[in-house]
This record gives sequence, structure tokens and C-alpha cells, in this order.
Amino acid sequence: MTLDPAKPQRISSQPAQPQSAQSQSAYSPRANSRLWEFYRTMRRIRCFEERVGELYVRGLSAGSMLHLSIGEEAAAAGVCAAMAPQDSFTTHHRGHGIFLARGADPNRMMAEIGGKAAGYCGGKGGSMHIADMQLGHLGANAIVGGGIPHVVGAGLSYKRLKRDAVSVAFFGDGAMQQGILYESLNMAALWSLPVVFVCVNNQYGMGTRIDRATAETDFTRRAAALGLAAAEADGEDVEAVHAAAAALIGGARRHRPAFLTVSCFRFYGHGRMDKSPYRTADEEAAGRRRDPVARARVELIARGLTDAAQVDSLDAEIEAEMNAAIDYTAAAAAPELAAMFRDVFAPGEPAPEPLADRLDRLLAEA
Amino acid sequence: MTLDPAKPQRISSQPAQPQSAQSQSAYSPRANSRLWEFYRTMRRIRCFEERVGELYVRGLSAGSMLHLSIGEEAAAAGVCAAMAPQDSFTTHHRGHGIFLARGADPNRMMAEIGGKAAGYCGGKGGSMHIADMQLGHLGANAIVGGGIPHVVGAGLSYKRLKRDAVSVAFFGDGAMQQGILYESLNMAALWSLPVVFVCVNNQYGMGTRIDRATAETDFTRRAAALGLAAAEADGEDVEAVHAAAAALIGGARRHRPAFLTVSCFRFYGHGRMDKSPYRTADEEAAGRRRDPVARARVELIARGLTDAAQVDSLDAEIEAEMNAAIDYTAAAAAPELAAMFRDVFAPGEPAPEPLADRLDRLLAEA
Amino acid sequence: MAAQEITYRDALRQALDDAMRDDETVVVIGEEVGRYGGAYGVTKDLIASYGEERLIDTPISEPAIIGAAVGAAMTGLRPVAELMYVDFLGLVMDQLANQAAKIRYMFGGQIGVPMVVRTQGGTGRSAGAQHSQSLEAWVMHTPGLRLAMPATAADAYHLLRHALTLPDPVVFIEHKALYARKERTDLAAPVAPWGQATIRRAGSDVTLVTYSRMVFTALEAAAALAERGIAAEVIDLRTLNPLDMATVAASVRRTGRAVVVTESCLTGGVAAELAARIGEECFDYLEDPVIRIAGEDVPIPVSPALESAAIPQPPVIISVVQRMLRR
Amino acid sequence: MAAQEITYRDALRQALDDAMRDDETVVVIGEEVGRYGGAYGVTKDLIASYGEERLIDTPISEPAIIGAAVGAAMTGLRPVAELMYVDFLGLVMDQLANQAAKIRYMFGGQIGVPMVVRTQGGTGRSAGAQHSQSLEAWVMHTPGLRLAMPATAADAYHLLRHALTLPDPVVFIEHKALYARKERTDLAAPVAPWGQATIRRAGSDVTLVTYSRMVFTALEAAAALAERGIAAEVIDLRTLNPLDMATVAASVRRTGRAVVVTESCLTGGVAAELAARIGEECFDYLEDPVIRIAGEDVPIPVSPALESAAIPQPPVIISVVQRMLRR
Ligand SMILES: Cc1ncc(C[n+]2csc(CCOP(=O)(O)OP(=O)(O)O)c2C)c(N)n1
Ligand SMILES: Cc1ncc(C[n+]2csc(CCOP(=O)(O)OP(=O)(O)O)c2C)c(N)n1
Ligand SMILES: [Mg+2]
Ligand SMILES: [Mg+2]
Repeated sequence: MTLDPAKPQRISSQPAQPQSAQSQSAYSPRANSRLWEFYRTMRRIRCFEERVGELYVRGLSAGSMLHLSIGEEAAAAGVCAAMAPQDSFTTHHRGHGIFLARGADPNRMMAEIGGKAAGYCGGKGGSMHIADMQLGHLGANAIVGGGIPHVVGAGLSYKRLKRDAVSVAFFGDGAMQQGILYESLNMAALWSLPVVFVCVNNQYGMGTRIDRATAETDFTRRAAALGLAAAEADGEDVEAVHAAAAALIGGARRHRPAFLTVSCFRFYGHGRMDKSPYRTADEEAAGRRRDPVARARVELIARGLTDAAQVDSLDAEIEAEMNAAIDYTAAAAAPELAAMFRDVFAPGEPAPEPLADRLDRLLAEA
Repeated sequence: MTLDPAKPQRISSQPAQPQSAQSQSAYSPRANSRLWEFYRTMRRIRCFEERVGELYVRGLSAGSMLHLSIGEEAAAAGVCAAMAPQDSFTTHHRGHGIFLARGADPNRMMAEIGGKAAGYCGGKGGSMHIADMQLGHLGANAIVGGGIPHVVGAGLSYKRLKRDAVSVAFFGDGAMQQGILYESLNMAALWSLPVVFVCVNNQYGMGTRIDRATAETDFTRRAAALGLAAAEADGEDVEAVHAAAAALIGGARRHRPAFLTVSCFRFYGHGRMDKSPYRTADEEAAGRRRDPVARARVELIARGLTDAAQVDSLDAEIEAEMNAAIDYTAAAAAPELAAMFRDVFAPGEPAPEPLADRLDRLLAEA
Repeated sequence: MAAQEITYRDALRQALDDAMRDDETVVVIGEEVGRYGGAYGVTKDLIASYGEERLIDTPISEPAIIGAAVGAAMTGLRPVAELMYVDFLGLVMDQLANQAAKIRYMFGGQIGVPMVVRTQGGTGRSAGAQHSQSLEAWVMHTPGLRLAMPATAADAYHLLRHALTLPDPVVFIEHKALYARKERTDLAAPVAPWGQATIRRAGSDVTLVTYSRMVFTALEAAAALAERGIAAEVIDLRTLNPLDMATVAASVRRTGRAVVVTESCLTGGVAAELAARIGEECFDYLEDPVIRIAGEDVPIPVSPALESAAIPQPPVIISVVQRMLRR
Repeated sequence: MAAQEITYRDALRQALDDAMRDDETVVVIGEEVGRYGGAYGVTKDLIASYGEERLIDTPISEPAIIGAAVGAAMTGLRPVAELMYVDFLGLVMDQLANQAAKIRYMFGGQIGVPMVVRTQGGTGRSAGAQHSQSLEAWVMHTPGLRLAMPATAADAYHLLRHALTLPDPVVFIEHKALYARKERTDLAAPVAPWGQATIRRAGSDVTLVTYSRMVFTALEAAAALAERGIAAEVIDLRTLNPLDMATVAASVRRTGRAVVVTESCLTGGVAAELAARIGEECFDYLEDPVIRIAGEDVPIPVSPALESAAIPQPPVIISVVQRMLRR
């Protein structure tokens, strides 16, 4: 597959490349398809996000700023499966699924979302600021577009340090209207960086459908106009997403920066409090029919790669794993108070003086 | 001429539309061409800018931040001639020519550049912050890209207040890499605003030639990808610029936002101190051959619209006018000190306390 | 109109409603201000009365939102631009500080920029480091900007109404933890004028100077102090530009002691300006140094326990005052 | 190496040159830093030694420049991002304050962002309201950022070298009016360590606390005061984060009087933080209120006469000290 920046490609559904299966599960129905692996990843994301919803209802989440990626599982699973272990990435505020697809530990993720010390960031980051350097996760971001330029910098590092790595920025359709995206696209193209920009187009930025945010919803043209390889993939079809991502990430590894937009649908509200009054039940029902998890399940069985019993059994295994993550989080300890003053600067560097210490000092003197 | 955003047009040279001549000069060689008027405007700009250079050498300019628009006269003259009296505009830091083309008084401009009280802004703005509400000049800007969104706001006002006006943003090729441009283009397209974006592409942003600032130098594609009408015009040919601008501004008046890029060459350094060591003498010589003023003069005579003597006579008249502007500036008074504390807020509103008053107050009390 | 229970949120909404009814040039522009009704519900249902032409939903393009408001304000509209979180100031300080704030001055007084930037800040929802800041100091340090930070519903209403009559740009910072706070008030009854501080509780032993949500923290501390026989005066500044030092200085000269309380982190914050001014203007009257009680000099952590420990709570105020007064 | 005449500009250039030679991961990124050699010439000719790979000319995209530096710093490089004017902070505060400054903290200490943002500020070239500001207060109010503001060539060299060894982001603000200033110095000779203030002139009557170009304004005033028999001590803070209050407080406790001098406008500026801290820490030692002499609370006008009147000059310092000391 060659990608010409001047002619953005639409990739709706392509047969998956035969590859060695990498399923980490006991079930590996067919060695020559990754669909089982993709399904497993997606099912884990779906289930994790449902449990995050439960966490919130049970009052165990740190705050209410929880953005679930239900409906977007194929973007996460398809793109991450095309990344190499040495690659890195940044995500937006709706990044749980992406990080899980990359191999995150649900316990530590859930604990972070609960603001617990055992979380990935010691409970100081929360849902919108999960990161993990071990897995190349350079960070989720609560600023729409905020993490996009970081992959340009990572690409610069890889190029200069001659590392065979690609950096991938994930962001939403809303970020397509943030100026910093264009600056970043331009730099990546100008410097031929090993960088891929992935727009998870779930049709909405909060209550605003994309056609109320922009007059031109074919995002590939924008990236192509700045000189990047650009493609669109159908987010209901995880194999299509993976194929497109594999081609673009492969190109980026050869210093051909790229842009991929994955069309999907945000099944639920923007955050946990949002009941989506701004869209019709019909629209929602139609959107939710574009379900990459359900479709993969049907495909798996239809192609004879597995049977319903095996899928149900995997689902149950995943369910148990994610339930355990809630229990883990519920039982985990809050960070100790002293943690608040750590990590403003590096250990050993002059640190901020706690208010209590300062007041003791001043009032003793007074 | 219809403009399809999907197919950006290149307009290199088109015959000027027969229009009633509007020359403000005594010389009106032919009533059916505006070239004489355009020439006069361009010649005045060229001469003004040369005098600004002299102002600097004579130590009469306020500071050294003087960006001359020599070589870019056709963009200024062509576009401004296509604007209606009720239209408004913002410019970048290289905006003297544009404002002159709009009808500015060279005396008040020069006085502003000299930081004198008689200047358009009372000497508080300077070369990079000239503005004049009477002529619809919403302001020059020292922030690359800073004035671009202001025309979006003006467009909103005109639409909402049902005024038959268009707002035009002028900026350089360097601003094509500023994120706020894309946000502004997108809003204008989304809301169908009466707005035109004009890129004066003089090939350089300081010492950086455009091909070192971006991988894709056809700027029209970017605007088209966001849904605007887009065209490119040859900045050596003032009639071509005018024709393109007239079509696009006409479209914008019917709420079809547009983008125009005018290709020209920055004859001299970025600022007065810059001797352009980053480009070759050959490149510079070739660039300066793309001289819209010289070309218009040749055309005027070749087409029999005038003769050399008449042009020389006009040139001399302009020379005298611009020399007078220097004298005016030299003789003008600096702003009085009290002016410093005015205009932070509107008259009658609480104003900042001058340091001297505050110190008097505190030290009297102490 | 009689007194009624009203939330801070509804008071703001009422102010916008009344201003839009009275002044056709007022438009609201920002992310989710229209159909959604605002991320914190302040503009809820206004679109039904005023339409999409005046409640302008925008793309997620903060710099251009503020920039467009500047242009609109220069050409006949009176825009209210909503910045969803004050934390996003980092994206728009150029349009705010280099453009809106300086245009009247740079252009020699030719034109003003009558716009209001409504935004909200502060902690209280475990919204994390990028959604919980108190950044009023950046604004206060920018000549050309007015700055209002109402604490009460009545002030929310009246200060916003007044802001919408001013000839210059106003940054209007609400507090996310106050939106649901209810108050019994008659919005038709007058409040102190714009630019004037209000003494929320009178006292003679110490002056607590504050604004926005910390007014209630200070009042809580003052009530507890009263039980211990200490009379703390609580001053709500209401606007930081203009800054009503006259009221503050008069109070401190009476009490001889000042404690400044802010939610924003200490270093370089508004508390410093207040302490410096009190030090300058009340030097001969001070029994003790002016003490600043402010947020910790750390980013706001998401953990609820750490978040509330990162900002001043009543006990620290009580303890400081007791130690100052040695009782 | 013996002492030699060196400009502030060349000292900075030397620091970059030495750091790039010693540390392969140091790269310089920004507008015109390569072929052009920097808008103010600081990176002149470095491209000849280190090539385009390490002197990275960028498009005019400030937010992405700082954002790219953040990403590069997280993945193995040590970028020096040049922001041509400190006034452009308004474009990059999100990447600086919400990203660079908070990443270590938000991510629980997993990683730091070892980058330096070099920029320059201040007046002196009639560069107008958008190119002449002193915005260090915005940076100082951001937990997670270090902040250096050298006055001398020797400090320019050593503070920049040190900044390029630190594990956290540093904002390094130069002064446009100092670049051409010459100094006789041996760059190999040590200076005070990072984070420590330096007493530029000793004196017992009053302490003048300042930094960056105002050090020389204060020294000029101190020299004039000496002729009048008044001994002013001049403290150059050198870094604002860390802030060396120990040196300041020790001095003020000795002299009993403090005047803070900054070029930035008064309200909400660094002078407020310094005055507040001196007030807190030296209360019992102060004979007079801490007086702030700062820039006027106005945008910087372009007219040269108004520009220089908008910032502190030696006569106002002299007059204030004389009036304080009643002689
Ligand atoms: C700079 C910025 N502006 C606004 C917001 C508030 N906000 C958070 S998410 C969001 C919508 C984002 O839409 P999109 O990029 O499509 O991502 P999605 O939520 O659909 O995954 C908005 C407006 C923010 N966090 N940051
Ligand atoms: C935001 C911003 N970045 C950088 C600068 C410094 N600067 C002034 S003009 C300029 C080059 C601009 O190039 P272009 O937009 O092509 O305009 P030209 O000077 O060629 O007319 C630069 C980098 C600035 N003034 N503002
Ligand atoms: Mg979306
Ligand atoms: Mg240019």
C-alpha cells in the first residue's frame, strides 16, 4: 500500500495480513489471524471502561472527569497492534483504551483513576494524566491538543539519536480545530520525522458534532495539504484500522510522517454526567450499531476462527480481571500527604517549602 | 470567475476590468484602466518606504524595528483597490504599504514611525502598531499571526449587525505556520463570514526561506482543505492581484470566505539591520527583477496609457510628498509625558497610579 | 422583586439573560455555550431566547475564540467569550495580554475593546493539575485588563452586569466550587459598586483579606475564631482590578494585623501584591508581619485528599490568627 | 584562561558552545537560531560547529516549538528552545506551564523535562508594547519551572551552563539591552553557585534588591548615593527560582531598609513577592516599609522618551533612598 499525500486514501475494510498470532490468552483459535488478539484487546477495553463507570458510581473515582472510550476500541487496538515495543505515544483525555491496548496493567490504571498511591502516577495524575515511561506512554493530556507536539519532539530525538522508533499522537476530532495540531503536522513533514498523528474521530467534541465544528470534515485533506501521508479508516473494522496503521507507521519508520483518522462513534456522553441531550436517540442507536467489538465477535465466529463458547469464556475471564481491578482500587491506599511536595522538581533539587513549615518559621520569628 | 475551494486557482495575469478611473492625481491618462492609479499607489509606497529607511539613518525613527514592504507593493495596491470604503482590515508588522494603499496620510504615518505625538497613535504604537479606525485599519501587529483572528470577529459583527462590509487580514508567509491562522480559517468557513485572508508571500520569514519553513509551499491547498475559496496571484502583476482580490472579496461579501496568496519578493533585509547574508546575490537580483512598480511603469507606457515624461512627473510629485513627510516628522513634537498614563483604560475609568505619585504618597506617610 | 434562593450559577445566568435582553450587541461566544448550555451550565437554555446568532458555539480553538472576540468588540459587538477553564489561559494569553489589553493604548486611545472573558478556576472537583488552577495573578499583572472574582451570587450577578457596561476588557473568573452554592438574595437590591471591596464580617482584632471562594473559608475561620473570643474582619475584594486598597488599608489600620488568604499558589500570586501593598500603606500600624496563607507551590494533585490539602482550609487560618494574637 | 573583555551575548554563546561540545544531547531549537545566528546573535556561527541537526531552525510556530522541546526532553535530548521575545510567552504558556512544568508531578515522578527556554525581555530598543515586556512574574508563579535572569556576562555564562545540567525545565530570561554590554572577566573563574544571590555592592544603610538589567540601574544609583554619604547594598538575585531569601533577609536585617527594583510593571510583579517576603521575614528589623520601584502599570509605549520614563531610572531610586533616610 503506497500513500500519496496528494491523494488521501479511504480504507474501509481490508483483509488482515497473515501474521503470527500474539494473543496473550490461553485461547488462540487460529494462528494466522490477529482478529482474536484484536477482539481480546477490544473486549478488555470495553469491560475496563464499563468498570470505570462503576467506579464512579461507587464513589471510588477521583473526581468526575472520566471520559470513556466505549465505541472507540478499534482505534486503540488496531493502531497499538501496529506499533513496535520501542515506539512511544501520547494520548488525549479519552485515552484509557489506548493505554490498555498498549499493554497497561488494569489494576494500576484503575488505581490511578481512583487517585490511589498504587496508580501509575501515584494518584497525582488521575484519569486524564496517566503515563508510563516503561511502555512508552509519554502521557495523557487534559488540554485538547496538548500532547500533540510532544511526539514531534520524540521524533526529533529518535532521528537525532538514531533510534528505530516511531512516536504516535492520539487525539480527538475536536483537536482538529486546535492550532497546535497544524504547527505539529507541518514540523513533522518539514523534518521528515518518524511520527504518526492519529485522530480518533468519534464525531463529537463534547456536545458539538464535527459538522458544527468545521465546514470540511474530510480531515485527510488537511494533513495532505501540509505534506503528510494521510488515510482514513473505518473504526468499526479493527482489521482495517490495523492495516492502515501498519502501513502508515511503517512509512513513518522510514521517515515518512503520516496522519490517520479513524471514524467511530462515542457511545455515551462526553463525561460521566453528560446524558447527551444534544443528539437524538436514533442517532445514538445508529452510532452504537457501529460496534467494533460486536463486529469482531461476529467475524470471528463467521470465519470459523472460534466459536461462541470460546468467546464467552474469554469474555468471562476478562470480566473477572476487570472486576478484580475495582477491588484492587477500592482496597488501595490514598497517597500519603508528604507525596504532595515530591516531584515538583527532581529528587535532591530545592523543593517548595510547605505552607505549614513556612508559617511555623514566620510565626516563631514574629 | 468562480472559485471552487477544491480547485485552487492560479491567476498569473488577467486583463484589468474596465472601471472608472479613481486616480486622485492630476494625471489621468486613460479613463478605462486602473493601472495608472495602481502605479501611483505603488510608487507612493515604494517612495514612502525608502524615506522610512532614511528616517532610520537620520536617527529619527523610534527604534530599529522597521520592516519595509519594498517589492510587495502590488499586494497592497491590488487588494486595497478591491476593498470598499466600509471594509476593514488588519496587517502584520510589514504593513506600511497596505495602509498607504488604503489612503493613509504619509505625514501621520511617518510621525507614528518616529514616535511623535502627531502620529496616528500619538507615538505610542510605532511602525508595528499603526491603526486608524477612520480608514477601517483595525491595527498592525507585532505578533506574527496576532491580527488574523480579529477579522473573524469583525466578520461576525458585520454578519450579526447586517453591515455590508468585508474584513481582510494581511499577513506574511511566516504566519502560514502559526496555529491561530488555521483556527481562524476554520471559523470563517464554518460560519460563512465576510472575511478574506491575504498572505503576502515574500518568500522569507526573517532569514528562513519558505521551503525551509514548510514542506508544502502551495498555501492554497491548506485553505481549500478547510473549506475556503482559495487563489494565488502573481505579485509582480498588480492587475492580476487586483482581479483575484476583487473576485474573492466579492465572494466574501456574499459570505463566501476566501484566501488569497500573493507571491512576491522581499527586496531588502527583514529589518533595517539585516543585510540578508543567508541568501545569494543571484537570488536577490532575480527576486528584485520581479518588480511590480517597474513592470507597471513599462506596461503603462507600452500600452500607450501614458508616456515617460508624465510618469517622471508623477514620480517627482510623490518624491516631494514623501520628503515632506520626513520634514513633518522631524519637526513634530514627542508625546508629552502625561500621555503615558492615558489610554490604559478608557477616559474617566480608574487609571493606573503613576510611580512618582505612589512614592510621594508612601514616603510622605512613612 | 423579593429575596429568593438563588445559586451562583443561576445568578450568572440571570446576568447574561438581562444583559442580552437590554443590549442587542451582547453575544456569547465559546465552546458549548449554546446548545449544551455551558460546561458548568451557566448559559443553559439562553439559546432558546437568543438563538444561535447570539449564543455562538465554537470549535475548540481558544486562541481564535479570544481573538475573534477582540475583533468583534472593535467593530460593534460586546462579546462575552467563555473560556471553559482558567487553565486554558496558557493558550490565549497572547490574544488577551498582547492584543485585548494593549489595543486601546497602542492605538493612542482610538478605540477600546469592550469584551468580557468569563472563565472559572480553582479546585474542588479533583479535576487535576490542568483543570484546577487559580491563575488570576497572570491577569492582574497585565495593564489594560480589569479583573473580577465574585464570591457571592449577588456579586456574580451585579459584577457581571457591570462588566458588560465597561469600555475595556474584563476577565471575569468564577469558581467551579461555587456554582451550586445557594444564597438568599434579591438580585434587584443594590450591592457595593464595581471596584469597591465589601466587609463580609466586621472585626477588630485582625483583617482577613481575600476574594472568590476563599471568602467562605475565611468566614468559616472567623466564625470559629469568634467562639474563641477573637474578632476577625473579613474583606472580600470582589475585583482585583480595580483594587480597593482604601478599604483594606482602613481595616488593617484599625486591626493592626493582616492575613491574606488566596487559593492560588503562594509564590508570585495575588497574595504577594496584597501583602506588599498592606506593608507599604499600613507600615506604622502593623503589630505583626502581614501573613500570606495561600495554596502550596505545587501543581494541583488529582487525589481528593491531596487536592484539599493543597489549598488553605479554615484550621490553618484559625491557627495563624491565634498564634499572631498569642491566644 | 585570563580575564578578557567579553559581551553578555558572547558569554551566552560560549556557554552554548561549551555545553554542546560537552554534551551531545544538547540541541538548540527555535526561530532563526541556525543560519541566521539568532535574532540577537546569541547563536551566531554555532551551526558551523554543530550543523543543522543540532541548531534546528523552525517555522514560526512557538507553541509547537516549546511542545516539541518538551517531547524531545522526555526522550533523550536536552533541548534549548529559543523564544525570540519573552512577549511570546502568551503563545506558549500552555506548553510551558501546563506541560513542561507539570509533567514530572502529574506523572508521579516517572520522568523529568530537562529543557531550557532561552528568551529575552525588557525595554531599551523602542520595540513597542508587544516586544518590550518583562514577564518573569508569570513564570515565577508556575510551580515546576526554574527561572534565571542573569545581569552580568559571567553569570550569563555560568547560569546557562548550570541550567543545562538541571533535571527540570528552566526559563532563562536575558535582557535585550545587555547583549552588547562588555565586561572584563575570566569565564573559567567560578561565580556564586546557582540559586545563590550575589551582593554586587556592600552597604549598610539600605538594601536594594534586584536582578537582570536593573542591577546596573541600582548600582548607578548606589554610586550616586555614596557621593551623598549613603551606603546602599545592591543584591543581584540571579535566579528567581530558586529564590535566595537568606541573602536578602540577612542584608535587610543589617540595613533595616529595603527597596526592591524591577523593570516589570508593578502590580502583580516579582517586586510584590520580594516585598512580601521581606515583610514576612524581616518585620522586626524594618525601619521603613519595603518600597517597590517598578515599571509603570502601562503597556510599553514606543516613543523613546516615554519608553525610558516607563521604567525605573537611577534618579527615582536615589530620591526614594534619600527620602527614606531623611537625608
Ligand atoms: C484546550 C482545551 N479546550 C477545551 C477543553 C474541554 N474539553 C475537554 S474534552 C473536549 C472535547 C474534545 O473533543 P475531541 O477532541 O473530539 O475528543 P473526545 O472527547 O471526543 O474524545 C473539550 C472541549 C479542554 N480540555 N482543553
Ligand atoms: C509570534 C511571533 N514570532 C516571531 C516573531 C519575530 N518575527 C517578526 S517578523 C518575523 C518573520 C515573519 O515572516 P513573514 O510572516 O513571512 O512576514 P515578513 O516579515 O516576511 O513580511 C519573525 C519571525 C514575531 N514578531 N512574532
Ligand atoms: Mg471527539
Ligand atoms: Mg515573509
